Amino acid sequence: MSKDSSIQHMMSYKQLALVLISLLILTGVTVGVSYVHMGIFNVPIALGIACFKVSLVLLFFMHLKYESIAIKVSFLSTVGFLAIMISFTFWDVAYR
Amino acid sequence: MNKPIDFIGIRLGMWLFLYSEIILFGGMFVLYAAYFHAYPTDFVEGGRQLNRVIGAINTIILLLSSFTVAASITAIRLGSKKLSLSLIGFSFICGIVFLINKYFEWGAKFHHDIYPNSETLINGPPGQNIFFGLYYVITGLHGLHVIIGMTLLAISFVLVASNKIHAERFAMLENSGLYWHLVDLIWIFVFPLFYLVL
Amino acid sequence: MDPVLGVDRAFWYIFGVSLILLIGITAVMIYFVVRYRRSKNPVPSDIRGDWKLELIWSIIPTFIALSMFWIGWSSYTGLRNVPDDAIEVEVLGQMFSWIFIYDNDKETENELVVPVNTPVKLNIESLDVIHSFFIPAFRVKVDAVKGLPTYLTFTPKEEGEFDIFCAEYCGTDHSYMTAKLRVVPNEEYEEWLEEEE
Amino acid sequence: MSDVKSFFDTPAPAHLTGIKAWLLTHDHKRLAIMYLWAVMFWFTVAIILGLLIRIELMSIGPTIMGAKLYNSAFTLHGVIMIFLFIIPAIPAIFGNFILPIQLGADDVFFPRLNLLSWYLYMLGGLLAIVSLFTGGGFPDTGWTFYVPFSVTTNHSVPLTLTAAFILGMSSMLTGLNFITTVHRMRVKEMGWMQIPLFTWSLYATGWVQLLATPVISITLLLVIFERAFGIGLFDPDKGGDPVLYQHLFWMYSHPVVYVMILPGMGIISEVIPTFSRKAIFGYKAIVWSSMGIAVAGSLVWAHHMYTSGISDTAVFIFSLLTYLVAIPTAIKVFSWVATLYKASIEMTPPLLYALIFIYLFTVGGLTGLVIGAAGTNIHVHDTQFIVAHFHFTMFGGAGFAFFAGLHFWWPKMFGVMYNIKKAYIAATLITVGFMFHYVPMFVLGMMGMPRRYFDYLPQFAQGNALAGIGGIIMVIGLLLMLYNLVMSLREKVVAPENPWGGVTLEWSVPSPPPVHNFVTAPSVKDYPYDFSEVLKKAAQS
Repeated sequence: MSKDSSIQHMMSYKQLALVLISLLILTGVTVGVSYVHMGIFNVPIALGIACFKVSLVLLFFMHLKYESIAIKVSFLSTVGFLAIMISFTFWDVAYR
Repeated sequence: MNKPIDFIGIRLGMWLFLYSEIILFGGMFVLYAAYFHAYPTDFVEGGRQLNRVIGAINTIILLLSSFTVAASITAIRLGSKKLSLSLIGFSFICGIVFLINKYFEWGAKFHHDIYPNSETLINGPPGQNIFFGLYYVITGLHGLHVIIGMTLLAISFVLVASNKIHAERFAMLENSGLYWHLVDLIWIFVFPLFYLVL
Repeated sequence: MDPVLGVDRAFWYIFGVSLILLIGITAVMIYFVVRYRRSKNPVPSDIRGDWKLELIWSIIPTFIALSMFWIGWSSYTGLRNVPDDAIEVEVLGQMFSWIFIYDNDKETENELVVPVNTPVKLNIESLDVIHSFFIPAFRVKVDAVKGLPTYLTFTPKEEGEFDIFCAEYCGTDHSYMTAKLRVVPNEEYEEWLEEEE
Repeated sequence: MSDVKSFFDTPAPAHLTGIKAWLLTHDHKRLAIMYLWAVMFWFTVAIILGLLIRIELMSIGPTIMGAKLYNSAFTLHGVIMIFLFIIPAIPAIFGNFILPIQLGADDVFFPRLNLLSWYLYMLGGLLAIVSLFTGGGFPDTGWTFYVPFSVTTNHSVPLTLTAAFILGMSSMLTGLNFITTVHRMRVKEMGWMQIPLFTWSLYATGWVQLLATPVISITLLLVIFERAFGIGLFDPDKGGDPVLYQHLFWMYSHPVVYVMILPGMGIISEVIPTFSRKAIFGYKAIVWSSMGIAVAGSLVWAHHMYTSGISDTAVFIFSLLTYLVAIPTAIKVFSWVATLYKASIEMTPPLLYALIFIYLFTVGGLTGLVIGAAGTNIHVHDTQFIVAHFHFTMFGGAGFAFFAGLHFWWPKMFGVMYNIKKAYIAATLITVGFMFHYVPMFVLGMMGMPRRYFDYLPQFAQGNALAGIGGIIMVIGLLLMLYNLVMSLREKVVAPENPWGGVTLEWSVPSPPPVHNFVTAPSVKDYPYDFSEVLKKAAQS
């Protein structure tokens, strides 16, 4: 098997720390926002922030950014399948 | 045959396994979405009864431990075994603290007669029962994953200490790390969905 | 159009097309196997594909499939549309019998009586596990689920006795959870409805 | 034959001896053989259960058992056939044995995980047996475990659920192993479009196993929790929605239909070109249709639920999507038939099974169109029609493909040839019995006889009697087939390295293969079904 360069990639302490700080800030934001009542918009905002946090963890803590295309594509397919599971169920429950 | 170890393949295998874990929790999120649609007000009411502060503290604990696990990989690759060991150890302790928090949180709820099949839930509004049912199942399964993750970290700790994991060969630590991050990922969604609904 | 007729038409259409396809595929396959057997044709031709042919046999089935979908869907809407003048009967499924409750609170077990040429709407729910209310003669079936009331509708065109089955497995005596549907003349129905048990 | 020691004589890891050389082996071929015996055991058990069910139905009223026993019998028949036979059969036996060799590898990527999968499989089977004799009696829910019945019945359900959970895990890990193997273990020269079609189909299957199985895991867990703690997530009295259970259940159980059939299609795609001595027609179309089936198959689960009270919108969308799955399947069937055109066909047992597969599977697929359409589905849903339909696809399809694979790779796996004549007789008996067994069920279903019925009204008597007779003929055929294969191990008629003139890599290694599969480095052709060398050899002799 060919030696892939991605295995050599390494996150520096500084990069990791930056990611951690952003994550903590985002946690603060999401808790703060939850005290503000915006009616229907609360859910998408909370989930949007969660998605952003998750992306940070995935890309940097879990190295997804530096992984091979196979892992990236398959990860997106998994998320796609999850989205189908949730959204297609709504064809039923939302129109019942 | 003496072939070089294929680290990429091992990582690919681990990622595939993580996908299955994501879908496992995905099944729960399908239920959450459908029931949230059916009982929005009860879910908001239920969310108010959970302690945001404990939830936020647990989030921070998991984020911190995720960072230390990621840093421990960097440390082992730079050759500082001691630092790596203490970082893994710290992550493990974070896991314990998380579980203790969870224990008190569940305990408080039990104390208020809120647990599966309790009088309060059965006689209360159905949406409330569903909300707490999902809460117990999801956080319970998540707690189980925390324990599995801690086991993996503990094994990695021993392997690092005995020099089985070193700068050239750290797939086991990397995979334990990936698993630990997954536990974190799920919590990042659980936190707003249960503690911060609306 | 009569919903039963609509469903039957869909059946005939799909069965007809399927039969043609099945006979075609099988005949061609058997012909090839006999015609190109090794003793007759020792040297095969190296054919690896033909994108034009492949395109054709992807597109034509797509249209056939869509036409089947459409005829199936339109017959389904026929089954689901309730005529305005339908009489309503409540139906409750339980282990292991069907209970029918009429407007005037008359209750029967395992016997549904309806007047001929009048649309009927049955409101169906279950008292315990899932059952399924099935009248083969009218091509209707719907699950009885506790907490999820549903309905089905049919219009009997002739008098007679028809079978009602439970089609969703519900326990030991599942196969004995049958009932009778009696379609009677209008006057007889009115008389029966007022009758005391 | 070459003087290479076969894997039967070489333990892996090398220091193991005796029974340990089997129970602790990492060798994919030994594991395949171990799966083979376990799967065959369960297959026989389930056949006998199926036969008992049909004999019971041959006359009205209790014939040989009561309603309770009957309900347990069909539950067990379903659970065993699905979780212990047809899901693992092709991937775990032929996948394990053939996939690494077709890729030019010496084993799967995670050999120890492979062993773990086998133990999980055995544990699941063991739990299934234990569940019979503990708790409130044989499980009686049907293999679908629909709530609320599965939560309320006092029979031994949780243990059966745990067994299914563990078996799911085993199948998922096998899928994971295969995907990684295909990605990382191919010989260097083999590009994606040089992978043999059997391996391609297993790759597509692997994804379905990996992504769909966790859904059933969580669903079964939830039912176990329901029974243990009374949470009420599916209990209408406590605010739950039983139909959501069905969504989750079919989210797995529909895709898993493709776990059963895709590997079978892979076998057919190997068998037909081999005995035609001709390239498969439309290699790429078959590859893409495999992936297309895997994807589209994950979008259509609610077509099992048209009558369950789901919204009409959902019926519309899921019915439409269902028809999309029909197209890649049709492409495959057309390609197989087209492969026979201007071929040089040699009739053999595997080819006979493959041809019967095409016929039976086409019937199964076409009757699937009746069930996919919304209006017609309502009438035949949950009737004998459905039973006949899925036996045509699962047994006539996946089952016959499995038999084709058995007869195709048996000489490779054991190095012995079975009795060809007996194999033909068995195939004929099975097919004749099959038609008499299942065709009456189509008619019964159209007449309105529901499935899972212990007893029935007089108008259904004739069809059921006929189906019973067909079933008996079929079982005789099946037993003859198994007997013939097992006897070949005793009679030891040695099979050559390449008895059929196959061109994929497994035919270039000795039969049975040595422990590291390849004596000389495998050579990969530009096109996996290039028969020019086989033809040259045939012309010389």
